[in-house]
Parts: sequence; structure tokens; C-alpha cells
Amino acid sequence: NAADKKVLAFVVNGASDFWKIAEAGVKKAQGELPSYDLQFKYPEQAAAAVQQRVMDDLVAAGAAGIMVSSVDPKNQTAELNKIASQTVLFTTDSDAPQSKRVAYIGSSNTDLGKEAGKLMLKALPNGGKCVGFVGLPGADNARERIEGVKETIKGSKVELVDVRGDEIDQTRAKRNVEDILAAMPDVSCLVGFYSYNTPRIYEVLKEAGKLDKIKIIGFDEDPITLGGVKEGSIVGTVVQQPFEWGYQGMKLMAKYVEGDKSGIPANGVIIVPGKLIDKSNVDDFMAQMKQMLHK
Amino acid sequence: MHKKDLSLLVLILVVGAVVAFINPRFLLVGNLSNTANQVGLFGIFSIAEAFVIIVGGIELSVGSVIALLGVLFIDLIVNRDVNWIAAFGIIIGGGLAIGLVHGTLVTKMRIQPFVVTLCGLLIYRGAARYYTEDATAGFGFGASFPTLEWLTAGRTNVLGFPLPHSVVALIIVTAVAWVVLHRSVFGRYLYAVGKNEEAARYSGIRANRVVISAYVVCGGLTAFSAILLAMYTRSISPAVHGSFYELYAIAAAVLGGCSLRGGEGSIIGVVLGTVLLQVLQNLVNLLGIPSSLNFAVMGTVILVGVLADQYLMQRSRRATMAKGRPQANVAAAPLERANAK
Amino acid sequence: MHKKDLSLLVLILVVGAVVAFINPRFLLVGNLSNTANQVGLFGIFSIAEAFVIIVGGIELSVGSVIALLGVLFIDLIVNRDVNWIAAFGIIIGGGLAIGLVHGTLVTKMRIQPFVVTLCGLLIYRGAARYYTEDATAGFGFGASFPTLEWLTAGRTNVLGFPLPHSVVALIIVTAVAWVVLHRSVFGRYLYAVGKNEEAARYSGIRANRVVISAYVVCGGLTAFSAILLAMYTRSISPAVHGSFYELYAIAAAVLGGCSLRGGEGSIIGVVLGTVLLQVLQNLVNLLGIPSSLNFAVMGTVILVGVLADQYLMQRSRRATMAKGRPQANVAAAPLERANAK
Amino acid sequence: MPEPFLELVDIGKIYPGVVALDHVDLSVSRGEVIALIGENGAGKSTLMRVLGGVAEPSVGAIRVDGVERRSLTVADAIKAGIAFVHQELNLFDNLDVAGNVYIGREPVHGGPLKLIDRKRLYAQVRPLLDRLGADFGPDALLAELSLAQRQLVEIIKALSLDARLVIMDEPTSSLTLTETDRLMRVIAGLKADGVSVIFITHRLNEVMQCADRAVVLRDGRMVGALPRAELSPAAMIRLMIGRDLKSLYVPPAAPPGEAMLDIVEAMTDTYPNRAVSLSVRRGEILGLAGLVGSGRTELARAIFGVDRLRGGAIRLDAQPIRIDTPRAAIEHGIYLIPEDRKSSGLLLDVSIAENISLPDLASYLRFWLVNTARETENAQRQRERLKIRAPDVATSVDSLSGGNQQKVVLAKWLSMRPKVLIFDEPTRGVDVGAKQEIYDMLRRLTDAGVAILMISSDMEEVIGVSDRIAVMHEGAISGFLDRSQFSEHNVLQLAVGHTV
Ligand SMILES: Nc1ncnc2c1ncn2[C@@H]1O[C@H](COP(=O)(O)OP(=O)(O)OP(=O)(O)O)[C@@H](O)[C@H]1O
Ligand SMILES: Nc1ncnc2c1ncn2[C@@H]1O[C@H](COP(=O)(O)OP(=O)(O)OP(=O)(O)O)[C@@H](O)[C@H]1O
Ligand SMILES: [Mg+2]
Ligand SMILES: [Mg+2]
Repeated sequence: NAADKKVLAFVVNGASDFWKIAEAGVKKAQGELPSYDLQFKYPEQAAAAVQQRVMDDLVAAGAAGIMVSSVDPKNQTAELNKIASQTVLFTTDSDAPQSKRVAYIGSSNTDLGKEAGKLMLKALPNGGKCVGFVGLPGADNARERIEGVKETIKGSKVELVDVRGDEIDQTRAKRNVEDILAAMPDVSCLVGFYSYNTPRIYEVLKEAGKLDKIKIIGFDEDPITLGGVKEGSIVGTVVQQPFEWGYQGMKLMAKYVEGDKSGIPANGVIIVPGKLIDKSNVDDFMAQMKQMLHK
Repeated sequence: MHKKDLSLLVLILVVGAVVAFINPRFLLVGNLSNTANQVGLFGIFSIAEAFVIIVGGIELSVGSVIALLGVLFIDLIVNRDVNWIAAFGIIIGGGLAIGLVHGTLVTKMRIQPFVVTLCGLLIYRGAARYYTEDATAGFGFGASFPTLEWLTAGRTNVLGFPLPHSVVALIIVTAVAWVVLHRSVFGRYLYAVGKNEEAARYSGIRANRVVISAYVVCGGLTAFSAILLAMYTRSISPAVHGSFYELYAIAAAVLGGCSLRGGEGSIIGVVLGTVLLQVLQNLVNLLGIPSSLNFAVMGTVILVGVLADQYLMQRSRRATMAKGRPQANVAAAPLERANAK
Repeated sequence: MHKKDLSLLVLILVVGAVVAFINPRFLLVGNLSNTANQVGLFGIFSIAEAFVIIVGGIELSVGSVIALLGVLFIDLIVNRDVNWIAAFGIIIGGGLAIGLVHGTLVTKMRIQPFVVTLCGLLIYRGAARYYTEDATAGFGFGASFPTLEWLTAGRTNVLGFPLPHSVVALIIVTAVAWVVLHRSVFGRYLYAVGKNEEAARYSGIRANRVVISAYVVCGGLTAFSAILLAMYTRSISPAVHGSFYELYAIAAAVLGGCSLRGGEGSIIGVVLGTVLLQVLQNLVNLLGIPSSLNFAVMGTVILVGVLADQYLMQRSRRATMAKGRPQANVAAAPLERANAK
Repeated sequence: MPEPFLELVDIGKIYPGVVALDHVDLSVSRGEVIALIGENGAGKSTLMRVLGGVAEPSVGAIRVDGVERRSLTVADAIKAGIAFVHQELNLFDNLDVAGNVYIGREPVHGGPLKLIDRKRLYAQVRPLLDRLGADFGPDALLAELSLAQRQLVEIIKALSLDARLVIMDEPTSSLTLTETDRLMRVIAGLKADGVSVIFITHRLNEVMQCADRAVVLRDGRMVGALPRAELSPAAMIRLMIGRDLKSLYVPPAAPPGEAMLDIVEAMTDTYPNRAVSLSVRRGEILGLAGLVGSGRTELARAIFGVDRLRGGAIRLDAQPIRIDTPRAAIEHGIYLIPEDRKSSGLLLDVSIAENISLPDLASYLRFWLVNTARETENAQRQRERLKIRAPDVATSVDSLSGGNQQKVVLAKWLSMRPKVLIFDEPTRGVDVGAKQEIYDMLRRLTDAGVAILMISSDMEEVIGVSDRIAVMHEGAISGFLDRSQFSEHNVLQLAVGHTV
């Protein structure tokens, strides 16, 4: 009887493919945790208030534990504490260190940015102008990634001259790339900060016949990004491991709910490092992905 | 009109009963209090919208105004150390000023309300984002304004029910708005101008002033709810905060019997419209419906409700028509006598 | 009406000239071709919206329909191996069906268009998300449908200008829509019903049918642009794809002279409205304006343009009035004589 | 004669392409009743709109109590004690009768919110309703009133002002004799109280009844004034149209044929248990008389398919037909010319030509498209035939005078080939000269085999034009009259439900 099972919920910050992978992880965990009902929640908008509402309702519905990718961890602290006082709270994706959450499991966006910065340096030994593309430039994950990139390329001849936002509208995302090509003929590399940005960059460059002239650096594991990496037209992409967040996170949480706190380190932070995918390891990664999503 | 409010109430009760039946936790005090809180927050700007719709206009910038004024409010008290009472005043003043500008553009410059407020939607959102450089504005951890927080986001125990103060605010706003709209001269003029502006002018009503006032009232109320919302979320990402709220507001107003052609609508109806929308949101989460279906469920329930209402109305109209016979004859009787003399 | 189109054209040229002056790359063939492509994509569903607005309705579900049908289209040809011509037909058929449902609910069930299409907005978005389980639908790497791609997203060199096929589609749609609206009986009926439905009915026009047809046309055209957009982005995240596009469409229609009260608007105006909106988008990127200001720039330019237009109109009206006096006397003379006989 | 308190001096008003008023002088004395008459489009309404502060004169001045001003605003006019009954009704569907009457002047409780004193509001309206014998209460919703009832509300609104001057622009155009009589008595009462009245009408017997002076406008100019002693219909007509009129009734060329349209036991919404049976014969004009609210319009609407019939049947040429939409009626050759031109007759901001062609667009097609040249040509013909006063047929109808708008409504249908024509108040607001033309046209139509059902509240018209009269009373036919029985008395007897 599903109603008698304890509910553990994974609340994300908005709908995207990225979370599909985490969902796969959660599903795998569900297979190993038959006495729990694992739910995966997408708030209908990427807004703190909406997410808050979802969590309030989950608590009202009696969830035993919630793992959340907070939309705005810095300022949601008080609300997160309210949730933490009523149920077991984990954070993922972006941490809220000052809150009373039990643990954070995820990666460090700044570190991911640094990885991408290294890729850029490698791709442009003689330096050059880069432009980034992102959904919401103000969002924390975007800021941290951009910061990481900037930190790494500081002092080199590679510069990130602009980052264009698109409100997660793919038509505009593609349009932005077209416009930048028109506006800046001397741009030598384009960076896609959100998962869907890289494929749009790839398509525009392909249509413009400039794949060999302009370097592409990406984040995340959109199939087209991976295809581009495999083909050699994308320098590389930095991926996180959301599958692990979902899988390990849920299992940890179940244990914690049962009273076993051994899996949680003292500072509560569990970093699952990102991976750098380039032509050398793309095939392995793709095979792995396929396996994960099909389980 | 009264009847319409009633059928909305019935719809809400039916939905509530169904939810409570499937998941009794719906009726928990905590859950009801949370839902009530949402109703309070959304109800105020829905009433604001209703004023403009009744006078025959539309206000699309509600969501952006909520973002801009919310950001400013937080900035004033967190970064600029403005006393919160002063900040309160400044923000409400800002809302009134925005309303004044919209009203003036609509009446004096004769630009379609849709265009004016669409530009407002775009401009205020941009201004909010530019002002914060797209960063989230928030109180940060541990920042504390106890009085302000208690007043705006607190709850008071009333007979065991933690009554959110946003609901208190909504009740006051509703009461005042009801009296103004349904009992005062100004309200009369709002309906008159909304229905037939030319005739209102022929009757010596200063139609422009009435229209401008409606936008000003709307701006002020929206500013008020911007503050409440800011205190509820305690953080505002300027790119998304409040977006689509104008649709919520218009939907609540329309559900509550307002016609976008102006001159119609009741305050009680608007509040009930808000309640319905919020109960629907609550329902999706409580029943564990996939969140991707959230909107779809809302849309379906509204549509089914409106359809059922329409169907029943048409049936009852036919019924009263049939009953109406003797009445019509009685009403005609004095005429007969008068004419027979 | 003609005059209004002209002033919109002037506004576009002024904005274009300013941008070209600051950044001459605006005039590069590549950039113009890209912008034209966007105009093609957005113009078609703006015209769709205009049909509904002219008949006195409103269609808010454009964006959601674009998401749902786009997802289905990609699913049909990528995952279900449906021949693309068949898929094309199925999707257009779906759009027409959606229009039929909306029109029927508006006319036969007498539900306000705003409510019907708002529910549509919610339901179709939810359906799209549910169908794909919130995953992105896309062609995947290397997937290739050369004919389809060439037809929908290709460009043909015309006198050195790579003319996007979306523009060709828009030109055809515009031409047909222009003839239908401004020259055919059906067009006359659309305007008549939009202006005064009762009078139209008394003149023997089947008003319900006309309204339903408008929604059907709108649905069909929206489906068409959903396909073009899907082929342009080649990937669709159902939660956000096309969201807010109804606002673009309504804005373009309103800029193009449509009144939300119905009965007004010209096709040329709607297309010009789309052009203005897209040039403004292009401007933000070309001038390196922070993308957070994108919307604000759009709003400001529209507002300033409309204000200037209004100001000039009023001035010129006053001027003709002043000049009109002696003319009026002359013009009246034959009439006077005719009556004096 | 009392001293003038209001003077219009040398007023001129120019609209693009039209000189509506051309140097008009008019002075109004206390307690004087002035009838303002003239052909359609002569400028009567415009002159009154200037006085009521609704239109600004191009030249001239207005003197109120000796103070001269270039123009008035609505507020000025109300302050000066000028009340205005507009030709086109200006009421609010979403308010009740009392709300409409006192709109802009609601009695209030004190206090900053200015709450409406509803008790006082209703109390103030009730006696006014009684004075005009209205059959509805102050809390009746306006949306539920018929056109004539609305006209009463409009009049009551003006009376409630305690004005010094009441302007009435065709107040009786949809009233029947009874209400008109009451209105005449009210006017006499106003006069006795020292209130001045300016009264516009196309019904000359009303002028005879109440006017102290008739002022005649033609083509925007004042062409004469007749003091009470010199008032006669013939004199007025001569001044208005510059020639005499022959008598109204033109006998049919041949005796009427067999029944064309049969209404059998028709029942409508307001009077669901009363049934109407009547038949209109080929080649005859059947007048349909009755009091306000007797259900004539409803019957017409039901026949035409705007409303559903609650029961009964319709037969055309002895064949039963089903009509559930106006379209179906039109396809059977049954046309209705509605009484409310503003809401059901016209597209106001559309040209004359497009209005005329609307019901018959299919016959203007060339290669599937509308042939605008043919459209203009036909409109031009209709304009000449009906003497529609407008610069050209591209003029939009909202700039036409009331009577000319009515002519456009008629023109819409007259260019088609009807079997049965139902006219609901066909000459509402039409001047005497043009009425004559219309009556001639009706006769030409019947002589060509058309059957005409003419609903009219104008007694003179019913008696003067019909071949036969049916009278309705509370949703049922209370009797038929043949020409030999025609008299005001007989019509009235039947209208109140008595027998003759
Ligand atoms: N707003 C307007 N714009 C242009 N012309 C107008 C306007 N209003 C009135 N006119 C013209 O002014 C002239 C006088 O119109 P007015 O309404 O005063 O006539 P009227 O004497 O009241 O006629 P009726 O007996 O038909 O009511 C008409 O030719 C009319 O077309
Ligand atoms: N739109 C309406 N809604 C509700 N009731 C109406 C409406 N129009 C008319 N009525 C009512 O129907 C009854 C019959 O009115 P109808 O208009 O048919 O009468 P009539 O004989 O044409 O009189 P007149 O047109 O002179 O008022 C009246 O009592 C009136 O109150
Ligand atoms: Mg007139
Ligand atoms: Mg009638």
C-alpha cells in the first residue's frame, strides 16, 4: 500500500533534462528501497516562492525527507530551516551552508567553471575573445560557473568579454548566438553555460560553416554536445554527476531516516566531483549514460 | 452577480471536499493556514487588477511591478538602512506613481491600456534586473526585522487557527474595496465608465479622472502586495519573481465575474476566484499529481467549473422563464388599469 | 489604418537607422537574414492571433500550443518514424482541432475567450510536459531529414540575399491572409462580427461560425509555426518552449493596429509589428546592451514610438481641422444645392 | 412673453465635409416650449449638442443669464440648469433604473467615502416613474428594459434634474400614444413651473399639441419660426421641405392575394402562455400596433430567428418552415428591419457602403472577392433613392444624423429581393419628407408582391399607411381592424385589451 510507505522527495529547481538523469538515479535507489515511496518533484516555475510552496505542501502531506535543489539558497535559509525543523532536509546542486540542512550532496559550480576555464586555455593557446551563453545570468549556478572560468583565465590572453542571457528560451538562445556572430566577427570561442546552450552554439556554427574557426566549450551532457565532442567540433564539456546525487542522496537519506548517520561527514558536505569530457573519453561516457538512463 | 459568486463558492467547496476525501491532510490546520496565506498574498493584487478591469482597462505589469518594488523594498531596508516604516511609505508611493503614469497614458495620451501596461511589464522587469544586476535580492541569513516580519508574514492564533496576517490584510482590503465599489459614488462611476464611457461623460462624470484613479488604486494595492510577497519569499530573483502573476490576477478577476469589456465584476467574486486558484495549486501537491501536470489540472478544473456553471445557468434560466408567466402578467396589471381610465 | 501602418514603418526605419549608425554590422546580409528568419517564425503566429483579435476574441494558448505541437511533431518523426509529410498533416490537423474546440467553447458554451484560452494555456503546457515527462524533445546528434530541413529551416539565395524559407512562408501566409481579410466576404464578416456581433447576426451572418472559423484559422497557422519553430530550435524543453509567445503575438497585433475590442486591424500592420519586435531584439545583442535590459529596451522603444505616433496624429488632425474649414464649405456646397432643389 | 435666459448667437459647426450649422441664432425664454423641427441632417441634434456642452461650436457664442461664453462643457450645462435627453440613448446596462437616473448626482451620506444613500435614491426616483406611468420600478435592471422603456428612463433622468431648460431630442420616437400623451402633460407641467423646453420631433401633431413656437432648421440654417398662432402641419412642412406633401395613404394597385406569412399560435419568452396568430397577405401592409412592451418586437425577433419561439409554427406560402437563425429567415426571404439601429442595425464606425452591402455580400462577388466598385455603385443608388444626407458613401455611419442612419438601415434590405418584410418602427426618427418616400416605396414593394408587417408606435403612421391593422395586447392579438374601422379610438381600445 503506497499510502503507508514513507515518502522521500527530491525537489528540483525547474524542469530540465539534467534532472532526468538525477531522476534515473532516484529510480535506481527506489529499486533498492522498496519500503519507501520516492517522489521526484518539478516546481512549475523556477522561483523561490513556488518551490517553497511545493515543499510546504510536501511537509503537509507528511514527507519523511526532502532533498532540494534550492532556487535561491542564500535567501531561502529561513524557509529551509522551517522545513528542516519538520522533516529531514538534504540539499543538492547548490548548498545552503547556513541552514539546518542535514547534508549537501552535489558538485561545486566554481570548480566546474575552473575546469571549463582550463579547456578554454588549452583550446586557445594564443589567446582570444570568448562569449558565453546562459539561461539566467543572475542565477547562482551561472554566476559561480562564470566566476570559476574568469578565475582560471585571469592573466592569460583569453578573455570572456560578454555573457548573453536568454531566459531559458531556446529560440532566443539560438538567436543570441546568431547575433553575436554578426556583432563580433573576431570572436574565437563560445561557451555554453547551460546544457541547452552548447547545442544551439553548435547548430549555428554548423549552419554558418564556422565550426572549424570558432572553438566551442560546453557544460553538461546534452546528446548534441556529446555528438559534437565526438565529432571533434566541440573542444570538450564539463559534466556533473546528478545520477549519483539522486542515487546516493536518496540512499543516504533513507539510512538517516532510519537512524543511521554514519554516511554523513562532519561538515555535512559531500562533493561528487565533475568530469571533463573530451574526445578521448567521450565514447566511454556516452555508453555509461545510456546504461544509466535505461536502468 | 450574487448568483455567480455562489456558484464559484460551490465549485471551491466541491474541489475542497474531493481533495479532503482523497487526502485528509488537506484539512490539517497547518495546510489550511498555508493555503490561506497564499490566498492573502495573491488576493490583494487580484483585487487591484479588478479595479482596472471593471473600468474597462487591463493591467499587465502587475508581476513586474511586484518584482521591481519588492527588490527596491528589500534594498531600502537591508542595504540603505531606511527605517521600515519609511520604506513602506516609499514603496506604496512608488506603486501609486506607477498607477498614475499608466492612467495618464491611457486617458490623456489615448494609448490602449494593453500597450501601456505591456510596456510597463517589459520596462519594470528590466529595471528590476538591471538594478540588481540580475542578482537575487534578499535579507540574507539572520537578518531580522521582528516587527516588520511579524506584521507582514506572521500569524496570530485565532481560536486555534494560526491566521496569517496576509489574510487579515486581505480581509481589510476586501472590506474597503467592497464598500468603495458596491456602495460608494466612486464605485458607481467605475462601473458606469467601464460600461459606457461616452454616456458617463454626457452625465457629467469626469471619466478620465475615474480611469486614472482606478489605475492609481491598482498601483497602490499592487505595491502593498509586493511588500507582503517580498516578506514571504524573503528573496527575490528579479528575472522571475512575480512573473505570470498578472495572469493569475486577471484569471481570478475573470473567474470572479469581471468582464474584460468592463463594467462588470464583484469583489467577493474576485476573492473567491483567488481562493479557487490557490486551492487548485494545493491540490496538485497534496494529491501527488506529477508537477508537470500542475497547470493542466488547474486549467481543467477551471474549465470544467465554468462549463458546469454555464450549463446550470442556462437550465435555471429556462426554468425561471417558465415560472415567470404569472409574474409578468401581474407586473403588467397596473399598466392595464392606467390605460383603461 | 493605412496611415497607422505607415507610421509603424517609419518607426522601424528610424530604429534600424539608429542601430545601423551605431553598429554598421546591423546591415550585414547575414544579420538581416537572421532577423528576417525570426520575423518569419514569429510573424505567422502573430497573424494567427490577429484573426482571433479582429473577431473580438483573444488567444492566450499560442505559446503552449507551440510547445505541445512542437513536441508531438518531433516525437512523430524522430521516435515513431512517421513520414514527415504525414506528421506535417497530423500536426496541422491538431492545430485546427484545437482551434475548433476553442471556438466552440466560446460560441456555443458562451465562455469568455480569455477563460477558454487561459485554460488552454495551462492544459497544453501541462500535456506537453507530461507527454515528454519534462524531458527535452530533440532531433539528437546527426539526425537528419534533409528535405524537411531545407524546406522549413533552409535559405535560398535570392540576388545575393540568403532568403530564409520561414520568410517565404510568411510572405505566402501574409498574402493569403491579406486577401482573405481585406478583400473576401469572410474577411468582411470577421470585421463585422468583431465590431458588432448582434448587428452582424441581424444581417444574416452566422456569427458563431465566423468566430469558430477565426479560431480554427488561428489554430492551423499556430500549428504551422510550431513546426517551423521546432525545426529552428531542433530541440524543445516542454516547460519553457514558446512560453510568453502569446504576449509577443498579441503585442505585434496590437502594435499593428488591432484593437482588443475587436473589429480593427490590418495584416500589414501585424507583420510590421512583428518586424519591430524582432529588430528590437536584434538591437540589444548588436549594441551589447546587457541582456537583462532586453525587455526594458523593447518596452521603452514601443512606448516612445506609440507616444510619438499619437502626438503627431493629434497635431496633424488639428492641422487638417484648421485647414478643413474653407474646404468643408466647398465640399458642402453641392450637398446644399442638392437639398435646396 | 417672459425674458430670455439663454441665447445662442451666430452658432456655426463644421464637421469634415459637412456644415452642420450655419450661423444659427436662437433665444429661449423662461417657461417657453420650443419645437425644433427640420429634415434629417438639418442640424437639430447638433444645435442641441452645442447647448448641452457635448459638441463645441466652430464659431459663435452662448449666452446664459447674460454671461457670454464661446462654448459649454457638460458640467457647465448641468450647472446652468440644462437637462438633455439625447437622441441616441446613453444609459448604463449594468446599473438599475435609479442608478441611471441619478448617475453623476447620487444622493450621498456624508463622510469621505461618499456612500450612496440608496433609500433616498429610490425614494426620489419613484414619483418620477409614476409621473410618466412607467410600468417598472426604480430597482429594475436596465438590461431588462425594452427600447421604449429605456427612452422613458432617459426622459426621467432629465426631469430629475430640476432643470431650467429641458432639451428633448426625439423623446417620443419609440413611444406610443399613451406615453406621448403623458409626456405632453409633463411638458405642460414644466411650462407652468417656468421651465423652458426645447423639443425635437418629426411628429407634427405633437408640435401642434405643446409648442409655443416652432423653429425650423434646413441645411444647418434657421429658415423660419412659427408662433403658436401660425402653427399648422402644412405650414411647418412647407418650411421644412419647401413643398407640400400629398396624403399618406396610397391604395394598393390590386387587392391583396392569399396569405403569404402565417404565424400560428406563436409564443415568446415574456408572455409564454399567450399565443399570437396572424397572417400577412401577399401585397398588403399589415400594421401591428400596441402599447410599449406589448410584445411586438419580441414577436418579430422570434419570427426572424433571433429568439427561439417557445411554441407555435410559422408558415410561408402555406409551407411550414423552421427558422432558428436570422440566416435561415433571410434564406426564406423574410427580412427584419430592427427597431434599435444602434445595437442591431448598424456597424457604427463602418462606411455607408459597407453597411448596405453586408447582408447581401454574396451578390457583389467577382472571382470570390468583393467587388468594391459595384458595392459603392449600389450604395450610391440607395443614397440617392432614400436621400441619405452624407458627403459620400464612404462616410462612416456614426457621423450621420439619427434619421439618416435609419435610412441606411432601410437601404441595407431594400436592395435585396424579399418575400416578407418585417419593419420594426421603420421611420423612427425619419423626417416627414423622407417618410413619404419610404411609404411610397413600401407600396411599390407590396405592388410587386411583397408582404409587409409593419410594427409601429406612431399612430398616424399605422392608420395612414396600413391596409389592415393588428393590435397586440400583452403578448396576444386583441383584434384586427379593416380600413373602414381605422380610428385612433379603435386602435387604442384594442391596445388596452378591450374589444371594439
Ligand atoms: N460627429 C460628426 N462628424 C461628422 N459629421 C457629423 C457629425 N455629427 C453630425 N454630423 C453631420 O451634421 C449634420 C447635422 O446632423 P444632426 O445630427 O444635427 O441632424 P438632425 O437635424 O438631428 O437630424 P435627424 O432628424 O436625422 O436626427 C448631418 O449632415 C450629419 O451628417
Ligand atoms: N432585452 C430584453 N431583456 C429582457 N426583457 C426585455 C428585453 N427587451 C424587451 N423586454 C421585455 O419584453 C416585453 C415585450 O417587449 P417588446 O419590446 O417586445 O414590446 P414592443 O411591443 O415592441 O414594445 P416597445 O418596443 O414599444 O417597447 C417588455 O415587457 C420588455 O420589458
Ligand atoms: Mg437628430
Ligand atoms: Mg418594439
